[in-house]
This record gives sequence, C-alpha cells and structure tokens, in this order.
Amino acid sequence: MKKVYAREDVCIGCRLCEIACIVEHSISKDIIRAFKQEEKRPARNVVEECGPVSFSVHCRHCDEPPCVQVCISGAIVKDPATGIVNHIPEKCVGCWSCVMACPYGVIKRDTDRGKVIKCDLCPDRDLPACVSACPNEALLYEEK
Amino acid sequence: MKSWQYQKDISGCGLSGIINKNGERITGESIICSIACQHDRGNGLGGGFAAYGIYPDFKDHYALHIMADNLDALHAVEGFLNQTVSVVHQEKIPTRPNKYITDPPILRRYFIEPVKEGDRICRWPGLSDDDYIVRVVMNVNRDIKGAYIFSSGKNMGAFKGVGFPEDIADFYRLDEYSGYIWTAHNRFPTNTPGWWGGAHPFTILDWSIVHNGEISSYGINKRYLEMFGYHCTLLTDTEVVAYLLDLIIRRHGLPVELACKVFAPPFWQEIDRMDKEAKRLFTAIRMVYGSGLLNGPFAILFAYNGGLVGLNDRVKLRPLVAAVKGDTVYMASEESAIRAICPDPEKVWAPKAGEPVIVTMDKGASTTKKQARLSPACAGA
Amino acid sequence: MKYVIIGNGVAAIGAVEGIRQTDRQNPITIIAAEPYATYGRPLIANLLRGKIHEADLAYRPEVFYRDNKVTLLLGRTATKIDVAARRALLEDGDKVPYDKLLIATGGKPFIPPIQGKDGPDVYTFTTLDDAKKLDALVGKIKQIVVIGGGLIGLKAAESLHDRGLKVTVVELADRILSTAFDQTAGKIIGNRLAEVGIEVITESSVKEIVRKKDRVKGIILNDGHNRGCEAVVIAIGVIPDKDIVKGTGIETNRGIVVNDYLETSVAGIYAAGDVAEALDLLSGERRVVPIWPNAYNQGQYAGRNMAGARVTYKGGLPMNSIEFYGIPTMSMGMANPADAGYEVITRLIPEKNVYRKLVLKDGILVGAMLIGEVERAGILTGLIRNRVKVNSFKEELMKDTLSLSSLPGEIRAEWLNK
Amino acid sequence: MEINAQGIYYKDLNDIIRKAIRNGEENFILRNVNGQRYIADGISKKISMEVYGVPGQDLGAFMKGPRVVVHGNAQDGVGNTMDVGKIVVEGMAGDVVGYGMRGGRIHIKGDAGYRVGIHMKAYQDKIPVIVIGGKAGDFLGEYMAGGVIILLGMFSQDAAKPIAGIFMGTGMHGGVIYVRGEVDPHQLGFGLIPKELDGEDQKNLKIYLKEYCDDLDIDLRKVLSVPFKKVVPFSHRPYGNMYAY
Amino acid sequence: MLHQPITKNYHDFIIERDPEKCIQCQVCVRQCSYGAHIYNEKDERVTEDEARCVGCHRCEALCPTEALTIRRNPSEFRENALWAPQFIKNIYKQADTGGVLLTGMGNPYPYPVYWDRMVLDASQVTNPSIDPLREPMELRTWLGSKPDAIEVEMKKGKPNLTTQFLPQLQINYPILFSAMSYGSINLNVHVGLARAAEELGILYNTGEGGLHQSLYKYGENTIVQCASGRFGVDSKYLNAGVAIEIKIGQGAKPGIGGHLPGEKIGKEISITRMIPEGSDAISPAPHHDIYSIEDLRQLIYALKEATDYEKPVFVKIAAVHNSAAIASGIARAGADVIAIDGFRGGTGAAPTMIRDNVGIPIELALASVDERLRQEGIRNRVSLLAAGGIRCSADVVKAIALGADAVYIGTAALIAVGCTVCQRCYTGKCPWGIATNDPYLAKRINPDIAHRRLANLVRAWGHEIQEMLGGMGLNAIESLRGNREKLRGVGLNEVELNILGIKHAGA
Repeated sequence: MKKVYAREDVCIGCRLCEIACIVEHSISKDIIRAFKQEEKRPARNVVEECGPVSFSVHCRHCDEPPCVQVCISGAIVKDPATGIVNHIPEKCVGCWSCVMACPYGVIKRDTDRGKVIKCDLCPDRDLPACVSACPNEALLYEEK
Repeated sequence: MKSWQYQKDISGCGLSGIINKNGERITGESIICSIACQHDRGNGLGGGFAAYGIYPDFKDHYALHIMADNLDALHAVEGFLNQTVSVVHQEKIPTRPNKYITDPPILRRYFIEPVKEGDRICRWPGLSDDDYIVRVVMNVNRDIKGAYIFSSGKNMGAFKGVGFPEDIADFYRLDEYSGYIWTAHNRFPTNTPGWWGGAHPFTILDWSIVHNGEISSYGINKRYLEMFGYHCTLLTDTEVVAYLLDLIIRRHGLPVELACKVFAPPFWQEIDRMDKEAKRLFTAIRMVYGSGLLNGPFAILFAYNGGLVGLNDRVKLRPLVAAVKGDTVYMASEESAIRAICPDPEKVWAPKAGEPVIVTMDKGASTTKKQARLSPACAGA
Repeated sequence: MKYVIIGNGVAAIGAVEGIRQTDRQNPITIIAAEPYATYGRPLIANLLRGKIHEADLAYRPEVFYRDNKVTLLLGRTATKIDVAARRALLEDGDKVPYDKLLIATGGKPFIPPIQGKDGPDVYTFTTLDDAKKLDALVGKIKQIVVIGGGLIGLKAAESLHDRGLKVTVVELADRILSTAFDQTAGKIIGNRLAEVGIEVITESSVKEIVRKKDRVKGIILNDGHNRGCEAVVIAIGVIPDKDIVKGTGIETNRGIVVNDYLETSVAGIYAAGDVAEALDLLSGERRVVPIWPNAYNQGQYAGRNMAGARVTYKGGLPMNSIEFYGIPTMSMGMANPADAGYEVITRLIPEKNVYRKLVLKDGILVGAMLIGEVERAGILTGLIRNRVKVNSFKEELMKDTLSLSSLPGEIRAEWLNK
Repeated sequence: MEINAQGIYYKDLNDIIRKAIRNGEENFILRNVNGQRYIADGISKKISMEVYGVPGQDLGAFMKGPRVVVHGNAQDGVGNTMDVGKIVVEGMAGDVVGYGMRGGRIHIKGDAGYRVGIHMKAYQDKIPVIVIGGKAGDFLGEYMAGGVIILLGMFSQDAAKPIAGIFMGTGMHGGVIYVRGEVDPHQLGFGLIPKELDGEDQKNLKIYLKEYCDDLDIDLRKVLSVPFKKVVPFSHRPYGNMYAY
Repeated sequence: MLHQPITKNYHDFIIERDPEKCIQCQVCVRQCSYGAHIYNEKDERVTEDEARCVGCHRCEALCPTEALTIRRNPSEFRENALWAPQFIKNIYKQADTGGVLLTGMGNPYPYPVYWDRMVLDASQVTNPSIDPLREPMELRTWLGSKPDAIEVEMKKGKPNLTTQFLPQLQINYPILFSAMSYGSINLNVHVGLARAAEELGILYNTGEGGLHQSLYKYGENTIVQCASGRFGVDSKYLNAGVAIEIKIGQGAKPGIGGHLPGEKIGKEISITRMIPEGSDAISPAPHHDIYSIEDLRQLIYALKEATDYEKPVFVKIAAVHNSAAIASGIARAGADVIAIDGFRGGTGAAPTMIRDNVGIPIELALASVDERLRQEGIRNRVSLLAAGGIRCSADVVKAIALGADAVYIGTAALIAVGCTVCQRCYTGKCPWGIATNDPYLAKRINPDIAHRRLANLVRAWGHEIQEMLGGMGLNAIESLRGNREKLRGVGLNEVELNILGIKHAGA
C-alpha cells in the first residue's frame, strides 16, 4: 500500500507537515481559523529533531498493527481493503494501550479529549496533507 | 566602413540553369526563354546570367568583367591591373539599347594572366594563380570605390544588372553567345534597389552562383570567410556562397558533394543514425564547417567549368525542379520554366532537401564545340 | 471447509480476521456462551463507571459477522468435542460439525476457598453480566470490598468508587498490581487511590465473608481486622476455562498446550487466548499470559493457520496500560525481573508521580515500567520486542523526550522504512 | 469552353475564365498551360476544368467548389487554403500541397513534395482529404489539425526512396495520416508512433480510396491489397506543457 | 541596553509580521539561520531582531500563512549623491572591525549591462521564421579545438575522413554549469548539478574543491578544475571527467585567490580536497607554476600528458582589460577551450572592493576576444565560453551571436535551486542550504529537486533559444555563433558599437 515515507537526509525540520496535518484535521480546514479560533489538536505525525538530524515519523499502517491488537475497544481497525489503520474516536476509551504498543511512538494522546489521535492518511485528499506541505519533498507518499 | 558594417541585401527570386554534359554549346535564347517564364518571381530590380564556354578564343585567360560608376573608377581599376597582372586583351562588353534598362554602369572586360614570380613585378609572391586572382578581385572590390569586378573566371562570364532578366539579356546581347552551361536569375530584392552589382550571379574565379532565398546565417558566413581573406563587400548574402565554394572546394579540396553537405548538412538525428565512418565524416563537417552552413531558405545553382550543381536548404524552404533530356540537364524554380524550353523531358523530379543535383561534364567532352543548338519556340513569356 | 470457533472473545475475532486473510469463502460458526456479540471485555469497567453505554461495548461493528460470513450461535454453550466425528456438542444437544476447530473459551474467575464465599452478594467482574449485576447494586448499597488488587480488582474498585460506593481493596501482596508493578510504582498508585478515597489494604487477605441472614455484612481479614460491607467482589485472577477438552486427549497443562501454529496436540483443533498455553516471547517458554493483545494475536495466528497459511506465532509479550485517576501507567515485558541477573535503571520524580524503569539483560531491553509519563512508550515496546541492544543509548531512553532520534541511525532507518 | 493558354499571361488567362464563369460557362478545357499561376483561384462555383500542361503556383487556392483535373504535373501550392471542391493531378505535385486546407479533395497520382497537408484542418462537416499515390517529402502533415492524408507510395518514379521523408506529422494535433504498408518510426515527428487501423478507419479509408481510384482509373483492390498503418496525434495539445505561466 | 550601535540602527531590512496571520508556528524561527526570528517562550510569541536579517526571504517563503514581508529598511541617511548609504555602512563596519569588507555573488552595481543594450533580429517575409516546435532546431554544440579544414580521401567511391581531431565534447545545449567548488556549495547541490548535466547532456564543473567520491559516476558530464590550490587534484581526479579546466581567474575577483576557512573543512570536504580536517584551504592568487604564458603552455601539456591527450583542456580567465591578447596567447598555448568570466560573475566570497571594481563586462570581453581570434585566423582552434552574469536565454543567444560557443551559468543555476542572491554566501549560513556545509542547512537542498529544477531551467532556456533561433530563420546553433548581424545596439555609443562589432538598431 501507499505509505508516507520520510527522508531524513532532506528533512529540514520546518514542521510544516505538522501544521498541515492540524489544518487538514481541523473543522474549518483554514489555517488561521484552525490555529486561532479552534481548539488546538496535536498533529498526527511526530517531527523529531536531534542536532542536525530531523525527520518526521508517520503511522506505518503496519501489516500486523500492534495498535490494532492491543485496542480493547475495537477503536483501531485495519481496513482490509485499503490497508489503512483507522482510528474511530467515538469508540476510543483512552486506555493508551496503543500508545504503549506502537513501536514508532506515533500514536499521540489527546489528553483534553481522553482519546488518542493518529494518522488517517487524509481520506479526503489524494495526497496526504503533510506530504503536499513538505517544501523539500522529504515526505514521499508511495508504494515500496 | 568597418567590415561588420557591410549589410546583406535580401531577395527572393527565380532560377534557371542548363548544362550540356557533352559540351555542346547552346545559344542564349534557351535560358532567356526559361527565365522569362518565371517573370513573376522577380520585380525588375535584378537579372543576370552566367555562361560557360563563351570565350573559346581566350579560354586560358581569366576574363574579368568590370562595372564602374565612372571613368575615374575604371581608371583606378586599370591602374591597379597594370600593377598586378598582365592584360592580354580588353574590350567593352557589347550591349544593345533596351528601353527598360537605364543607367547602366561602364562595362568592360579584360582577359588577363597573373604576373608570375620572377616577372616584372609580383605583388604577392608565393600565391597560386587562382589565389592571386582572388586577391586581385578582393582588393579591387574592397578598395576601389565605384568599381566592381563581377566575373573573373576562365572561358566564362557573368552578365547582370538592374531589370528583368529578359531585358538584361537583350541589353547584353546574350542571344549572340553560346555556352554549354547557362544559369539565370530573376531577382526580387527588398531593400537595396537599383544596384547593378547586387544582381546575381555572384562569381569568383569560375564559380558562379545564383540563389533564391535568404542566407540567414550570412553574418557568420561572412565573418568566417574574413578569417580566410575574403571580403564580402557586395551588400548581398549570395556573395558568401561564391566565396565559400572557392574556399571549400578549391582551397580545402573537398569534393563538390561534401561542399554541398557543408551548406546543407544532415540533421544530427540523421547523423546519429549513420554508420560509424559516415558519422565521423559528417560530424567532422559540422564541427569544422559549422560557420559555412547556409541557414535559411535557399535554392541555389552554382556552376563552374566542370559542371552545374543545384541545391536546396536542408528543410527545402525554396523550390527546385530538375529534368533530363539526353545529355542536357535542366534545373529551375518551377517545372514550367523547364517545359518552356524542353516540353518533353525524359524525367522530371524535385530534388530532396539538402541533396545536391550534381551534373559534371562527361569525360572527353569538348567545350569548344561550335555547333549551337537551336532553342525551341518559347512558350511562356 | 467448515470453521468452528468455541468462544466469542477477542481471540475469536482475531481468528475470524485471520481466517479471512486467506479464506474469504468458507463458513465460520462461532459458539458463544454469552448472549452478546463480542464486546471489549475490559470496557465493562468503563460501563460500570458510567463513562460509556452498553452499545459502546461492541468490539466490531454490527455488520462484522455478516460481512465475514460468520454464523453466530449466541447463548449456546459447547460442552464437548467429538474428535473422531469432528463435531462440537452443545448443551442443548445440537451438534456442530467442523473441519477446523478453535477453542477460545478464555478464562474464568478464580474463587479462593474463603469462608462465606457462597451465597448472594458475592460477585466477580469479568463479564458484561457481572458488570450489569454490580451496576444494579449502585444506589442500593454503600460499602463494598474488592478482594484482589490486580488489574480487574482495581478497575472494579475505581468504577464503584466513582459511582459513590465506599470501596476497600484487599491485596495479598505487598503492593497493588504486583505482577506488573514494583513497590515504587505500587506506592504511587496506592497513594493516588488513597487520595481519592479508596482504601487499599496490602499484605492482607480475607479470612471470612461475614453474612447475616445469608446477606453479606462485612469481611474479616486474616489479621483480625474487619470491614463492614454489603457486597464483595472477588477479583483474584482468572484461570483457563479448559473444561471442554476433557476426554478429547488434547494435551493440557495449566492451559491447553499449543505448538508454534497454535494447534493443540489433536490435529485440526486449535486453541488461543486466555485458555491457551502459548509461546511467551521473552522467556521462550509456553505459558498462559491472559492479556488482551495476546488473545487477539493468538486468535489471528490460529485463524491464519486454520485457513491453511503456515505462519509461526512469534510469542506474546506481557504488557498493560492502565490509567488511575489521571496517572497513566504502563508496564511492558519483564518489568519485575525475577533475579539479580538484570540491569535495572530507574528514575523517580515523586512530586510529579513520575517513575520510569528500564530492565536490561545483557544490554538488551527486556522490560519497562512507566508511570506518569508515557508518551511514545511504544518505542520501548518495540525495542523489547525486537531485542535491540540498547546499552549505548539507554540514557536517552530514560528521558521523557524518548524518541526515535535516540536510536542509532541504522536502526532508525530500518525502523522507519517499514 | 476550350482555351489555348500558350503564351497567355496568367492574369489574362484567369480574366478570361472569370468572365466566362460570370456568363454561365461551367466547363473549361485549358490547353498548353505552362506555369500560369492561380488557375481556379478563389472560384466559388461548381465548375469543371481540365488542364493540359503544367499549371503554375497556387492552383486552386482558396477555391470553393470547382473540380479541376490536371493532365500532367502541378507545381507548388496546389489547393492552398481550399475549402470545397476537388483537384485531381494525374502526374506529380510540388511542395506545400493543401496548406491550411479546410475541405475538399486533392488526389495526386504520383509523388508530392515537401510539407504536403501542412496545417490542414477539419471544420464542422468539412473534412479535407489529400491522397498521394506516390511518395511524399519531409514534413508530411506537419501541424495537421484535422482532415485526412492518405499516402500510397505506389506510383512513384523513385523506387528506392522511402515512402515519406522525415518529420511526418510533427506537431500534429488533429486528423489522421494513413500510410499504405509500413512507416519507419524514425520518420515520424516527436511523440508519434504508427498504429493499427480500427473498423471505423477501414470503412472511411475505403470510401476515400474508392473515390480516388475512380478519379484516376486505378484498381482499388490492388490499393487495398496491402494493410495500412495510421498516424494520429498523441494529444490535441502536444505542446501544452511547454510553457511556464 | 538602551544604546544601540549605529550598525544595528541602520540595518538593511525590516521584518513585517502580520499579527492577524501569524499563528506562532515558529517555522520562521527554525528556518532563519541568522537568528532574526526569535521565539519568546514566556509570551509564547515570535519576535524579531531585524539587524540580523540579510534579506534572504527564506522565512517569507516558508511562512504558511504569508504573515511575513521582508522590506528594505526605509530608515534613510540624508540624501547625498556621493555618500551613498552603502559607503557609510561599510565604513561603520570597518571602523568596528578593522577588516576587509567581504561579500558574495557578483557585482551588483549599475554598470551598463550590455545584454540589455542589444536586441535580436527576427525574420519577416523575405525568409521564413522557422517553427521550432515542429521543425528541427539544432542546439548540439561541440567544444574543442578544430582544424581549419578537413581532408577526405575517396575509398570505394565513398569519401573517408582522414583528418585526426583533437578531443571534442558534445553538448546538447550551449549551456554549462560553471565551476562552483564542493566547499563553497555543498554536496547536495553538486549532486543536483551532476545529475542535471547528465540528464541534459551537458557538463558541470567541479570547481577547485576536488571531486567527491560519490560523483565520479557522473564523469561523462564533468569538467574537473585545476586551480592554484590544486585541491583534490591527482591523476585519478584529472581522468575522472571529460575535460580539465585550468582556472587562472574568476570574474568576481580577478587577481585574487580563494580562502575556505578551516572550520568549514569537515570530514567529507577534507577527503575530497585531500587536506587535513580543520585546516584552511587557501588558493593562491596565481598558479605558482604559471608566471607567464609559456608556463601556461607547460601546464596545459602537463595535463594533456597526464590524461593521454584524451581530454580537452579549458583555460578560464577573468575578463580584464587585455583579454583579447591574453586569449590569443592562451589559444596559441594549446588550450582547447577558453572560458572568459565577466565581472558580474558570482563567487562564494570576495573582497567587496575587488568584486565591485575589478574586471570588465563579459559582453565587451567576449566581443573583443572573438574578433581578435578571427583577425588572427585562429578562431577554429579554440572554443569560447562566456560566463559571468548570464541571466536568461536571451543573454545566451546574444553571447553566442557575439561569438561564444556556449556559456557557463553559475548564479542562474543557484537561483534555480533557491538562491535569492542575498550575497551572504561567505558566512556559510546560507538559509537556502546552498552555500553552506552545515548539515542542518545543507539538507535544505534536496538533490532530487535541485536536479529537476536545474534540468527544467536549461530545458526551458533551450526551448526559448530554439524559439529565438527559429524567429531569426536559423535552425542550427552554429549559424548563430558569431553572427553579429543578428544583433543591434540600442543606446550605445560608437565606441561601444565598435567593440561589440554591431550596428545600431535602425541601421
């Protein structure tokens, strides 16, 4: 399946991917409203920086997703057709089991809501928002 | 004037040429009839002819045709010739009055030999005869104001001026000449009217050239020739072709067909598809003679004592038709110009872009054969 | 090909999903003793606590069974397996023939022999029905005692406390959550529970459940102390529910013994989940580790194998994530090493209720415990699971800024390019 | 009406013809034509004209109706921007045949020159068709926008020559070129490849060739005995990506 | 501190931040390598220190809400025709530091740009313009020394070439990427240049910093440079490319050497330049084996010997007063290609006074060199490259019409990959990741993007060159080369027209 791959060698650590993610998952999908008027939600990727090294971590939508295995409420399911590991917030009870299980550490706790938040590969878009926002093509959306 | 300030003149035109490979001489009527058929390709501002085999009595002497605006200029030329060459014979170029031909310059012809080294005075020792004559022509044309050598080959001559070609022919009494190669030109110049020297053909030694089209690469062709001592002073693009022929064929020794490939080389994509040897050769031609490429639309006929060549530019932006009947080959801008004097050719064809039609004299052909063939009735004009 | 699954817990769902990875056609029958479609069993605490409704319990959407061509026999109990005839016998006499059978009966609560345990007002807390019964008590009683300070017990305690009952938890060990936690962690959570008003009594056990007119009135601890209460929840633990294999010749130990393909000693019969004794990743031994992810995973591997794929179960990793009154806690792998042959690194910030502990064996991370700070904890789980040597960067792992950039470049590159 | 064109200047010849048409004349036979330009130029009536000899440049330019038959060769610019009508050439034709042609037919028995069918275009119900019985020069159908060119390669005076020159169909963005036999892909312009004909092609080709064969007394079966290839544009906007806005 | 040094007061740029739009995302903070944007944790607000802004526009480009505008600081000195602000500011700087003023890129001063004083011709009626989209339009160019004539012998009726040629380089566009060393720019840019050159069928130039191991595979499209510092030069290097360029001078700093400070000599650069890590890389002003033209010949032939006469040798000089005579000497010394770099050529670092006051415009140098070589009849013997301030395809066409075989582009190539010509290359903090080897900044150049953009640029110019050629009725670049008929001057005086060898427009 197509996944978001991060190129560490050309990630410039600008974090525009996070901003794009937040905007895409906002109510208004308008950057200024999303940041200034809506409740702020975390981005669904994690940009890591360590000295000159930076890269963005994205849900791998694993073949055998540990998050799906541990989810006690059935809130995380892997769509057998698309391969996308989806999170259904209504079902999430905030047990954080998936946070514990995800080896990429890319499922975040949204403590305000008591639920986790994770990448959904932007179902409304051809290209995930983070990928199109990356100014340096450090994020690739492709089949490997 | 700085050399770069010479400006080319541009023109569109009609052409015609005839060659008898066997050396049989043809009277001027044929070529006149043929070019007259293409009357509408010109505008009356230039016509001209080149004829080969017309001076059998002086066939080993360079025949200089000179036009001069005034006697001072003519005298200057004569003075220069006296210092540099020996004149064997000189005379007025015979003309007859024609109501359409006005203001002709003074026209003279001189049959000369270069002064050999060790003779009296030799201006430029070490040069071959041909190079010596080229030097003479270049010096006159560059340095003597108001005078111009417009023909300098052996046993051939160029005749040209301002007017429709049929009137120019009448003026020069070309019906009275006979030659085994004839070329003719009907000119449609666009920006320098009324300049006799600007009419075609252009010649150097026995190279003569008539041209339909425009040499867009003129600027570099001219600068290239200047590196080799040619001076393009005649305010027309066609002049460069004559000098390139002299440089590439006579001086560099390339065969005629390769000279044509300098003017209209194959495209790189064609070269890339050639076999190794040919690829090497054509790559070399383009690398070394890129400045000699004639770019822009052209159909040219060039003649020399040994033959007649027709050539198109490499994308065939100007027309050229050829036909054969017996020993005679015809080339013209339009088929009708050929049919006007040869209604039933054995073969008529349009040469491909960049592929020269080269007609050389048969071995053993005598170019002094006296019998003149009659021209057929002229249908066109 | 007919697939039959006895039990309708998460292992059964895993099995259906496993089978359907390979075989999209052949029928599956699930025999479910409970009258409910599969629900998120741990969620009964949330239900009891009043945070969710019964409808929210469904583990898979309603269409799941239909979409997967599953016949669900609800409220039907399988009692026997006729190995020779290849069929499961139901309590009501029905026979369900199978080609491949999965035993996923799970566990049942362990009830110790406490005096007074039999009779009304004593509850367990493992099923939805249990939760419903306790829910019905709310408002009717004031005090309740929970026996067992493990996961189930504490969740029951928390839920009941939130519903207004006075709750006392009695734990035999020196700390709550003794299997997953160490003393430090236990203390942090114990304090937190005490803070909200849940009484936790450790190093103690219930000697007797005191009844009056058959109804529970209190308990007496083995040290003689007592507590008044109107009900008791026994939440000591669960044991494999393996009754069904009696007389089949299927090898059992504590649970039903299975091989690397989750197949029992009888060909064509598989077992998965809390009833199975399957491979444990870290120890390399077979044992019963009754945790949710293991059950799902085993079910899924069993299902894939049943459908003909030959896939090796790589073993389960014990792990738990629970939050107590705003303090998230996690423990993964061997968080409480058995002996001194392990390197243990800890960091404690008592005022923030933050505690972090890593357990290494020969430089390899084998266990971790996180209290308070749990962000990106899965990275540690991943390191444990992948047996990564972490000595050179273990200090990085101790930080709350735990990140993949702490990992050496090569490991990281491989990690992220999956 | 029969006219001996020998020695008649083109303007005078065309004057005679135009006057006769105004007087209702519909059939012309021109004899001894040699180089007279603009014959049938701009004529908008359905006249018929037989030409003996070699007509000059721009035969039938801008014409809208006449049927012209040339019993011999034609020069350059045949059917320049023509609209309706037909030109049949029993011999060869020169360069730039059918430039910008919008409708009608040009049937040439023999070879044709360079840039034949350049920028011809179909419009509404008009579909211009050029059929060349011989071979063609370079740039056949260059930036063709519509219409049909059919190249047979059968009646050429040069057997050795390839059926067409190079850069065939360069910049083509409409229309179709049918070639009898094979086309070497290197002869085609950028982005083009020879393709097989479909049923619709076969049907149309037959209709066009039937008319051609009838005009020039050619055996249709023989023409159709060899399969054709077609060249069509790869895009209607072949240069759409070239510009930076 | 209430008092501000005057240099801070008269900073060049102001940063306008629209508070309505700023979402405090701090992209600007992370992107500004000069620290002009600052995040104030306490106020949770981004603020700015405008004195640090160099006007590179990186923040503006990356700001997701277009909240930023970088403007020239309107704070002006009292108007003074003599004491223009830059002179005043420069004096402040030097009074502060006592140092030589340093700058980057090419001469920014308003000397006449002759490209903009020349116009091109087009065909109308008498010859057809050629449609380059559809008809062939050949840009293929060969660099190398050609004979004046070729010789053929007839073999089996076919002409066969007997002339032996010196090595020639085929390029598909008359555009090469000029020398920019690894060190002055980073490896990512080099990779982009190399790959683009490969795709386009042109050449890029290593500059004087050696050739990184990973780039040897692009040898077919590489010119290796041999400069006075001889960094990374060994026989493997000399044989790694298809040509060798001896750099005598550079248009931006004629007569001056180069200096890559030791702190920039990291591991990879050290290996590539073959010098120890951390030690200065100093390029002497002259080659100390070339004190005269005969010494140049000695080096040219030393290089030819070292490469078995298989590689054309380029000699690059800065355009200076006597370029024509110097070029003639270079041609006669055996160079195959002469590159002339005009004073608007760029550099990573140059003393400001040198950059802005030394050298001559490329247009004049090129015209005089081409004319001189023709007068001497040796134009065929060398190819001519023009460099230094080629900004667009029309500049290329004009350069070729003046007599160049091809051009070198440096600054234009860098602009293609993001450079905004802020002229601070010498700081090593290039916010666009170009003129820097800081690993944090260098990765801002994604070699894939650089490759694509460079290839796009040259292809686009190629199309435009073809359009212009076609318009002039030419379909092969060699018919343009030296064809000054195609140029006319506008607003030039007689002297300038004479040097350029062109007529005035209208004449």
